[in-house]
Amino acid sequence: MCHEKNARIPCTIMKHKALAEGVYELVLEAPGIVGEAKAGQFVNLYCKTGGKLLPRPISICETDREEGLLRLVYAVVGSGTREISGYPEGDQIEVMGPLGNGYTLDQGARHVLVGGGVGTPPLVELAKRLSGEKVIYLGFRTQPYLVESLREYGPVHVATDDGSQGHKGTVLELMEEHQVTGGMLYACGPTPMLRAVQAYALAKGIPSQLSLEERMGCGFGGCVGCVCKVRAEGGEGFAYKKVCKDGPVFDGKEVLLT
Amino acid sequence: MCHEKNARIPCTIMKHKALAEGVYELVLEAPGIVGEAKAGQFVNLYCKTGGKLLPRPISICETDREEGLLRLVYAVVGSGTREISGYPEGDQIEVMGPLGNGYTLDQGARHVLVGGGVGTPPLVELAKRLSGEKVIYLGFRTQPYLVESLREYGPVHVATDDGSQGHKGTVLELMEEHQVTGGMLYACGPTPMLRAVQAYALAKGIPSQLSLEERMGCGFGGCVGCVCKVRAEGGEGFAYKKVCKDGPVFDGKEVLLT
Amino acid sequence: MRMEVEIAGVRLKNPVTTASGTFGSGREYEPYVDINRLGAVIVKGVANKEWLGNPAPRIAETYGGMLNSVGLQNPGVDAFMLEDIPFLRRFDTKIVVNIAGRTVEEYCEVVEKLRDADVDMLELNISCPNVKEGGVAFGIDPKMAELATREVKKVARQPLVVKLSPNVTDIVEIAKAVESGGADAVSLINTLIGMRIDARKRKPVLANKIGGLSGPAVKPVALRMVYQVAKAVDLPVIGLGGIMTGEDAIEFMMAGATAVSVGTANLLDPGATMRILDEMEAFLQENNIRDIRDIIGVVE
Amino acid sequence: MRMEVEIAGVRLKNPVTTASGTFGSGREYEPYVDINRLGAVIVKGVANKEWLGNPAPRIAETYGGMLNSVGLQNPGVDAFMLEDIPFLRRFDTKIVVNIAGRTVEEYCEVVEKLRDADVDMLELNISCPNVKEGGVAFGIDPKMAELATREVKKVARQPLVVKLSPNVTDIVEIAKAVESGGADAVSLINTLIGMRIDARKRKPVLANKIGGLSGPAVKPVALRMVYQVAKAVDLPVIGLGGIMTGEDAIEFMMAGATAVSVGTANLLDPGATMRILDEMEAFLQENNIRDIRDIIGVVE
Ligand SMILES: Cc1cc2nc3c(=O)[nH]c(=O)nc-3n(C[C@H](O)[C@H](O)[C@H](O)COP(=O)(O)OP(=O)(O)OC[C@H]3O[C@@H](n4cnc5c(N)ncnc54)[C@H](O)[C@@H]3O)c2cc1C
Ligand SMILES: Cc1cc2nc3c(=O)[nH]c(=O)nc-3n(C[C@H](O)[C@H](O)[C@H](O)COP(=O)(O)OP(=O)(O)OC[C@H]3O[C@@H](n4cnc5c(N)ncnc54)[C@H](O)[C@@H]3O)c2cc1C
Ligand SMILES: Cc1cc2nc3c(=O)[nH]c(=O)nc-3n(C[C@H](O)[C@H](O)[C@H](O)COP(=O)(O)O)c2cc1C
Ligand SMILES: Cc1cc2nc3c(=O)[nH]c(=O)nc-3n(C[C@H](O)[C@H](O)[C@H](O)COP(=O)(O)O)c2cc1C
Ligand code: FES
Ligand code: FES
Repeated sequence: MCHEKNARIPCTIMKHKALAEGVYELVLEAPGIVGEAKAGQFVNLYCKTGGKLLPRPISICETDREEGLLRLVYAVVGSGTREISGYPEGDQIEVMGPLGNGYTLDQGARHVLVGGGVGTPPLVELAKRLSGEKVIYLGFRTQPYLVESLREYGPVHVATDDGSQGHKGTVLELMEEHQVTGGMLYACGPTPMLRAVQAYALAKGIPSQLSLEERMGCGFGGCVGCVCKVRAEGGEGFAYKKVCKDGPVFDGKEVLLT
Repeated sequence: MCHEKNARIPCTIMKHKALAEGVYELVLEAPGIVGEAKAGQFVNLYCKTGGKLLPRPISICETDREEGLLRLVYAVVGSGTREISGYPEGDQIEVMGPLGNGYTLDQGARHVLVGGGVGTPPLVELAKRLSGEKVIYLGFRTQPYLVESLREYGPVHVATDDGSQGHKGTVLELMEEHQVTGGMLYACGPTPMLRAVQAYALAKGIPSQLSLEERMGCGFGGCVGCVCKVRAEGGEGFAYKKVCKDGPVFDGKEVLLT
Repeated sequence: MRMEVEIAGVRLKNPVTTASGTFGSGREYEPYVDINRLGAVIVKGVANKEWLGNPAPRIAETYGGMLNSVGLQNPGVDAFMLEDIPFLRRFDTKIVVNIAGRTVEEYCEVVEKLRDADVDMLELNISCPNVKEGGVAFGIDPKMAELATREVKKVARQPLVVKLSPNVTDIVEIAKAVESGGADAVSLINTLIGMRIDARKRKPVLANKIGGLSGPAVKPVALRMVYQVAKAVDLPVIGLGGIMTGEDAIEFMMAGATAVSVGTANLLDPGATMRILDEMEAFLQENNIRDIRDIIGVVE
Repeated sequence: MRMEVEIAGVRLKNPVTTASGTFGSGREYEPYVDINRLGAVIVKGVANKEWLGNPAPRIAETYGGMLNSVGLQNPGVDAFMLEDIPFLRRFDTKIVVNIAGRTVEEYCEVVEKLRDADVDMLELNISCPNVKEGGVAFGIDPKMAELATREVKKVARQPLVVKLSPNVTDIVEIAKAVESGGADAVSLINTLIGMRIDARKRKPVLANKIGGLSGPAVKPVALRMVYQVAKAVDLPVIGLGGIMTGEDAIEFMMAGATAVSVGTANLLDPGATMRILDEMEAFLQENNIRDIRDIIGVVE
C-alpha cells in the first residue's frame, strides 16, 4: 500500500478534568501531532456514539513536545462535547491534526492577546511561542479559566459579563479603558468580540490576526463547508475562504465578519 | 412519573472471555433479570456505536440467582457481535429482558435435549431446571463448547461437521443411530437442524419444543417483525406468530419451518 | 405549563402520539408506558379483513435506522373493534385508527364499520410502501390521493387525518390534493423506500426485497417535508419520522407540526414516549415557554 | 484478481471513484490517498463562470449523515482547466468533470469549453438541491432531463454520465428519459433534501434553510434506487450514497452498479477510498471471486 499517512489517530487520554463549570481540560498522548503543531492550529476530535460523524474542531491550547502531550480545553455546548466529556482517563479518542494555518508570530516587541470564553485556549501556546512583551485581555461570561496558565507570560486583564471576577462588562471596554496598543493584536473568541477587536485594531492602526469559528464538514479543506467572507482581491465585494484551511486565523484587514 | 419500569438496564460485565474460536462467554450482573428468568427465554443486547440501533437477541445460557449473575454465550457473526466482543470486563452494556416464553418444563422421566452451534447455550439452564433423566445431543461445525457445563446433567453426545470431535456428521445422524427417545424433545439451533429434529420427533411420536431464530426489530412484540409460520387454527394454511413474544419456543406439532 | 393541542376539533392532552405500526394497540407497552399520559394512541393499520402480511425476514438494520416489510399484518377491523377498542378505552387518551386498504372500496369498508365505534379520529394510510396491490398509488398521485380522501370522507364520522408518503417529488402537491379532498389534517412522513443486500448471500436481506426506512436516519427529510407542508396548507400537521428525543419533537413543532408521533423509538425503548414527553416539558421550562402552542411553526 | 471495469468505453482500473464535491480536485487528499490507485476522480462541480456558493453555515450534522448547502461554489471552468486538469493529469487515473449549470445554455457552455480538454468523461449534475435558479428542475422532470441530456450530448466530445436526483417519485422514469436523451451512463444518487432546526435559536441550522443529506443514513434509499435503475435501463450505472466500507461498495455493485463513488466518507476520513478499495479486494479474495465484473447485478 502506498498511502503513507493515516489521518485519524487514536490517542490515549492522559488527563481529563473540569477547569470550570462545563469547561474541561483534556490532555492527550499525541507525539505526532505536537511535533508539527503551531499556535492557533486546531485538531478534529471524533465522537463514538449517537450517529455523530462530523468532527469537533478544538484549538490546540498547549503542547509538550518532550512528553508528546497535547493539551486541549473545551466547553460542553452540545451533544458531541457532552459525550466527549464523559470519556475517562485511559480511554482512547480519534484525533486528526494539526489542522489550519495558525497564527503568524510577529517579530515586534509588544503583543496584545485577546481571548473570549473558549477562544482563550489557543492563546496559551501562542503566548509561549511569542518573544517580546505580551499583554493579555480575557473576557468570560462568568467563571474565568486558564488565567494562571497565561499569567506566566505577561499581565492578564479579565472581564466577566456578570462581574464575578475582574471588570464587569466586555473585554473591549477594558481594552479601551487601558488604551492598549502594540505591534500585533491576536484574538480568538465569539464573532461579536472579534468584530469589536477588528474595529479597535483598525481604529488604532494595529495589525490584527483573528481566529474564526465555523461549522465544519471535514476540517481539512475537502468540502468547502466552513467558509467566511474576505474582501475580494479587486476590492469590490467579497470572496469565500475556507476557515479550516485558509484559516482559522485571518488578517483583520481582510476578513469580513458579517 | 407513573411509568414504573425501565426496559433497558445498564449491566456491568463481570466476565468476558473466548470459549472457542469466535465464541464468547459474557457474564453480566443482572439481578433483576435472573430473578424472573426461565430457561429458553432471551435478552436483548444493545450496541453503542456505528448507528446500530436494533437489539441483538441472545438466549439465556445460565443464571445464578444468588449472585444475580446472567451468563450468555454468543458467536461473532456480524458487526454487532463483533463490537460486543470488544467490550472489556468492568464495562457496561444495556440489556432488556427476560423476553419470550421459554421452554415448558415437562414432568416426564426422560428428556432429550438437542443443540446445534450457538443453539446450545439455552440447554444449560434448561438441563439445570429439568428433573428426571436427561440425554444431550450437540452438533457443531468444528470446535465444541459448553460440553463440560452440560455433562453435569447427563450424558452428552457430540457431532461435528469436520469430525474434529465426536461423530463426524450431523447430530441427527447420531440420534438416529442411538434411536434416542424420551417424553419430550427440546431443541435449539439452525433451521435445517430444527426441521430434521421436528421430523424425527413426529416420526417417533415424541412431543417436541423448538426454539426459533428470526431477525428482530424490538424483541418484545411491538413491531410484528419477527414472524414464523404456524399451522392455522382451522388446519388449512398458516398464520404468522411472533418469534419474540409467542416464542421463541414453539410446539413442534404447530410450527411450520419453511 | 399548557401542553394541550387540538387537531380537527379533537383535544390531545399533549402533542405526543404513537406512530402507527410501532405501538400495536398498546398492550405490549403497558408495563413501560402510562398510556393515560399519551396525547393519543395511533394504532397499527387495520384493514377490512385479516391480512397475513409479508414473509420473514421482515426487518433489516441500517445505519441509524431500520427497514421493515411487515406488510400491514393485522387481524381485520372486526377483531380490532372487538378486542382493541375496549382495551384502549380503559385509558384516558384519544384513539386514532390507522386505515389500511388496497382500493377505495376497502378503505371505505373499514371506515364504515368504524362509524359507530368509540374512536376519536381516523388516519388514512395512503403511503405504505410494503403493499404491492395499490395502496401506495394513492400516496404518490395527487388525483388518486384526492379521490381516496373524498370517498373516505363521505362515509367517515370521525375527523380524517391523511398520512402522506415521502417517496414523492413534491409532497406539497399531494398535501394540497388531500386538502381539496376534504382531509381534516395530514400526518407525515411514512417510511422511505429502501433496501439492504447481504453481500455474502448475494440477495436482499428482506424477503420482500424492499422495505420502509424509518428511525433517526430519516429525520432531516421528514423535518424538511413537515416544514414545507405546514407552510403550504391550512390543515393541522402531525409530524413524525425519526423522533428520538424531546428536542426532536420540539423541532417538528417549530417546523409547523401541531402534534408529533413517535415511531421506531418505541421499538428501541418501549418507554420512549414517556421520556420524550418529559424532555419536551423540560425544554419548555428551560426556555420559559408556558404554552406549547406558542412554538408551533415559529421557524420561518 | 481483476478489478478493471468499463463505463461507456472508458476503462477504470478499479470501480472506486470519488463523489463530486467531496474530493475537490484531489489536492487536499494527496497526503492520504495514492491517487494513482483510484478508478477515477470525479471532481467538484464546475460552472461556466465562478460561483460564490451559499452563505455559511453550510454544514449541519444529522444522525448518521450530514446536510450541506455549499451551493456549488467553484472558480469556473477556465480556472479549472488552467489549474486542476494539469494537477490531475500527473496521476494515472481517469478524470471525470462534474458539470454545474442553471440553464441548458450554461451546461453547454461548460461542456464546449471542455471539448478539447484532456478529460475522460463528463458527469452532468441535474440534481443539485442547493441551487435555486433551476438546475434542480432538470432532475425531477423527465422531459427536462431528456432535453438537457440531448442538448449537452450535441456538444460533448467525451462520454456523458448523467447524475440523478433521489428526490423524485419515480427515478426509473428519469433514468429512462436521460437514456432516450442519449446519456452514456447514469450515476445515482445525489443528496436527499433535508433540514435541521436549532430549537434554542428557533431557526434552521443552515443559512440556506434546506440542504442535501448524505452519508450512511441515506444508503438504503440509494441502494434501492440503484437496484431499480440498473434493472430498468441498458446504461452502466455508477452507484453512490453512503458508501463507508468495501462491503457497502460490493452491495452497490451486486445491485447493478458497474462502478461506485465514495462521497461523505472522504470527509470523515481522507483515506477512505484506499481503505474501501482494500476491503473490496479482501472481500473478493475471501469469496473466491476472480473478476469483479462477476458480481455486477447478481442480485435478482
Ligand atoms: C477552529 C475551531 C477551533 C475551536 N476551538 C475550540 C476550543 O478550543 N474549545 C472549545 O470549547 N470550542 C472550540 N471550538 C468550537 C467547537 O468546535 C464546538 O463547540 C463543538 O464542535 C460543538 O460540538 P457539540 O457536538 O458539542 O455541539 P453541537 O451543536 O451538538 O454540534 C453539532 C455540529 O455543529 C458543529 N458546531 C457546533 N458549534 C460549532 C462551532 N461554534 N464551531 C464549529 N462547529 C460547531 C459541531 O462540530 C457539529 O458538527 C472551535 C471551533 C473551531 C471551528
Ligand atoms: C431468540 C434468539 C436467541 C438467540 N440466541 C443466541 C445465542 O444465545 N447465542 C448466539 O450466538 N446467537 C444467538 N442468536 C442469534 C443472534 O441474535 C445473532 O447472531 C446476532 O443478532 C447477530 O448480530 P450481528 O450484529 O453480529 O450480525 P449482523 O448480521 O450484522 O446483524 C444485523 C442485524 O441482523 C440481526 N440478525 C442477524 N442474524 C440474526 C439471527 N440469526 N437471528 C436474529 N437476528 C439476527 C441482528 O439482530 C441485527 O439486527 C439468537 C437469536 C434469537 C432470535
Ligand atoms: C415496524 C413498522 C410498522 C409500521 N406500520 C405502519 C402502519 O401499519 N401504518 C402506517 O401508516 N405506518 C406504519 N409505519 C410507519 C410509521 O408509522 C412511521 O410513519 C415511520 O416509521 C416513520 O417514523 P419513525 O422514524 O419515528 O419510525 C410502520 C413503521 C414501522 C417501523
Ligand atoms: C459537501 C458536498 C458537496 C457536494 N457537491 C456536489 C457537486 O458539486 N456536484 C454533484 O453532483 N454532487 C455533489 N455532492 C453530492 C455527492 O457527490 C453525492 O452524490 C452525495 O453526497 C451522496 O453520496 P455520499 O452519501 O457518499 O456522500 C456533494 C456532496 C457533499 C456532501
Ligand atoms: S470543513 Fe470542509 S472545507 Fe473546511
Ligand atoms: S421483534 Fe418486534 S414483534 Fe418480535
